[in-house]
Amino acid sequence: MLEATADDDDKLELDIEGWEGPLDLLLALARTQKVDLREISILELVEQYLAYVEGARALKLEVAADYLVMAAWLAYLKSALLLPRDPEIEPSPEELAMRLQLRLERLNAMREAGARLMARDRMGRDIFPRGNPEGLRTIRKARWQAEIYDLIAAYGRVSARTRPVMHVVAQRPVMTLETAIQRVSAMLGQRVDWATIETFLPADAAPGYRKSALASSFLAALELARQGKVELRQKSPFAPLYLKGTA
Amino acid sequence: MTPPDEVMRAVEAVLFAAEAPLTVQEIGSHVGAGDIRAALYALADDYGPRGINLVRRGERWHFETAGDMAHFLRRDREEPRKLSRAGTETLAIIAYHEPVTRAEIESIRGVQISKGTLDVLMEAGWIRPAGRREVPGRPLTFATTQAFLDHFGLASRRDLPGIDDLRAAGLLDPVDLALENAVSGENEDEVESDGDKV
Amino acid sequence: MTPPDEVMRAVEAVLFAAEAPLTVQEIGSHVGAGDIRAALYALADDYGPRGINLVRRGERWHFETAGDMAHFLRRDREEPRKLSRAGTETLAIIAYHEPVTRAEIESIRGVQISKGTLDVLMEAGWIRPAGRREVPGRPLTFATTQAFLDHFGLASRRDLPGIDDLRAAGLLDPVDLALENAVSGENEDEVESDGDKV
Repeated sequence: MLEATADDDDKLELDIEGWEGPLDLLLALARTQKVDLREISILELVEQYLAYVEGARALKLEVAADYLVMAAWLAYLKSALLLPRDPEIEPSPEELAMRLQLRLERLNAMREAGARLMARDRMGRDIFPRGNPEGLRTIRKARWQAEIYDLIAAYGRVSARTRPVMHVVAQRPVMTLETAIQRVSAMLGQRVDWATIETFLPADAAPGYRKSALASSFLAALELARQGKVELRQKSPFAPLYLKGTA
Repeated sequence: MTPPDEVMRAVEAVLFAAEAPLTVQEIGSHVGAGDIRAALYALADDYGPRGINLVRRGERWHFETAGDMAHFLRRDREEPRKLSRAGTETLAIIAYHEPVTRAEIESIRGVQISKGTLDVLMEAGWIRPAGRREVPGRPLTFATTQAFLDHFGLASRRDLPGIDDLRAAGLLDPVDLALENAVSGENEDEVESDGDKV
Repeated sequence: MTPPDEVMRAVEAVLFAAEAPLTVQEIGSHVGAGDIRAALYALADDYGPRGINLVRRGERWHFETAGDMAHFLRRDREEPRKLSRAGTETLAIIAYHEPVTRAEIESIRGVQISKGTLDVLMEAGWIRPAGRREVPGRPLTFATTQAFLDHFGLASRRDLPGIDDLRAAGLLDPVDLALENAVSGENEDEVESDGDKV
């Protein structure tokens, strides 16, 4: 296919758009020499290329910039190869020529490899997989996991969440006002002297209950004072509060 | 298995690549000349003892995997998964209150349960439908299974800790009080015992 | 063709039912115990002369129709879209040189590659990005895929047509390296003959 294009002189003359860059054009021209790429004459190739580009310009075809850059470089290479050697110039024109030849060889190798690859028996064109496979199935099953503690804790959590009122009342250590009035009245009857309100509280009460008892007993003291059953005495705000029965 | 001749090879390839079972005529239109029918019977013989069989269904022929190979084509894979919070709570309520209806579970949880939650518990084999309650609407009730007892290492449901045990373990603390205790710290025990006294 | 044993039958059935090529490990996960690899090689032998072949593509195995059956199967199938010349060359360069950067591809082809070229190859599933090269600019490299091996019927990259000859001839080496070798090595002959020609 590629050869056909390269051998077709008319097309070679006219169709610059068909080339995949200047190296591609050079390779096509090199193949017209009908020798192994290692044997080609670089000088002849340069002539062919320059003539081709000139021909395209004569036909007023637009020649892309990279083709012109290659043409300029090849013109330089040609003169360097023809002129007497200047050992000062590095790299030597021979090395440049060889570099070009190596590049053409590599491009050619890949072009042929590509063609051989495409000519293989290809899946979906020459070779076919099974048309109607049953398919393999993987059935994922969850193995559910939970620990007994999780279960019990969950039940505790649910119970706590749905019966909060009952528990809050039951758990809160409170001395009611009625209890305090009874307690304080009873204790006043047994005492004759002034005593701080703290001495009216339950002796071994836990801190939470003690606070409640203090508040209730204070209210009880105020209520009993209103009824004229107790006298209250306090020197200053937050100073100890003393109680004494009136009877 | 005899070495296949060219007609057999062609029939084999055509049937293999076909997207649906083919009639003798259809096979012939691909393969061209040759005794298609003879090739089919020879192939069916060849494949008889193999993991793949050539079979005729009505007028059509196709390859299929041998019937006794079915269990290799399906692979079960178990993946451990932790039960969600909703799942655990629902399971706990069923265990403590069985038999219990969905509406009752929701009323105890104080939250609606999604259908998936009961499905998961059913899939795990831990709960089962346990008859209908004879009230309007005849709702289905749920109860736990033997697999449930096995999984949680219980001899019977009576082995589940009772309400008093839960309270003693602090598992019944109302959320707000539990929080208070956690914050104040030292009086945790006292509050508990005082509560009982009051 | 030896009568198949049970592992062979199972491997045969699993590969036959599979929708894509499978690794030895994947086959094993369905088949369970047994020497999967030995069964695969025995099966590949069994199927060698048939219209269906068992083949290895990279690390995966599958059944496919034999190459010489193509003419029976091609009819009324759409030809896959033809790859452009640029696409074909670029694919060949990637396959024979991988991993390879875009700049290296361009240097071999002597022309810039349009963005579309790599896209088409990527879309076909034949090439993939294969990490960055640790040089200034950290350019991305490209390599071929499992699907590339599948499509072109290659057991591995070593089966690429002519790759050994190309490597031996130094045609897969960069130009600079080849030039160095040519100059340092058999340069006497080369230079002289070149000189003559020029």
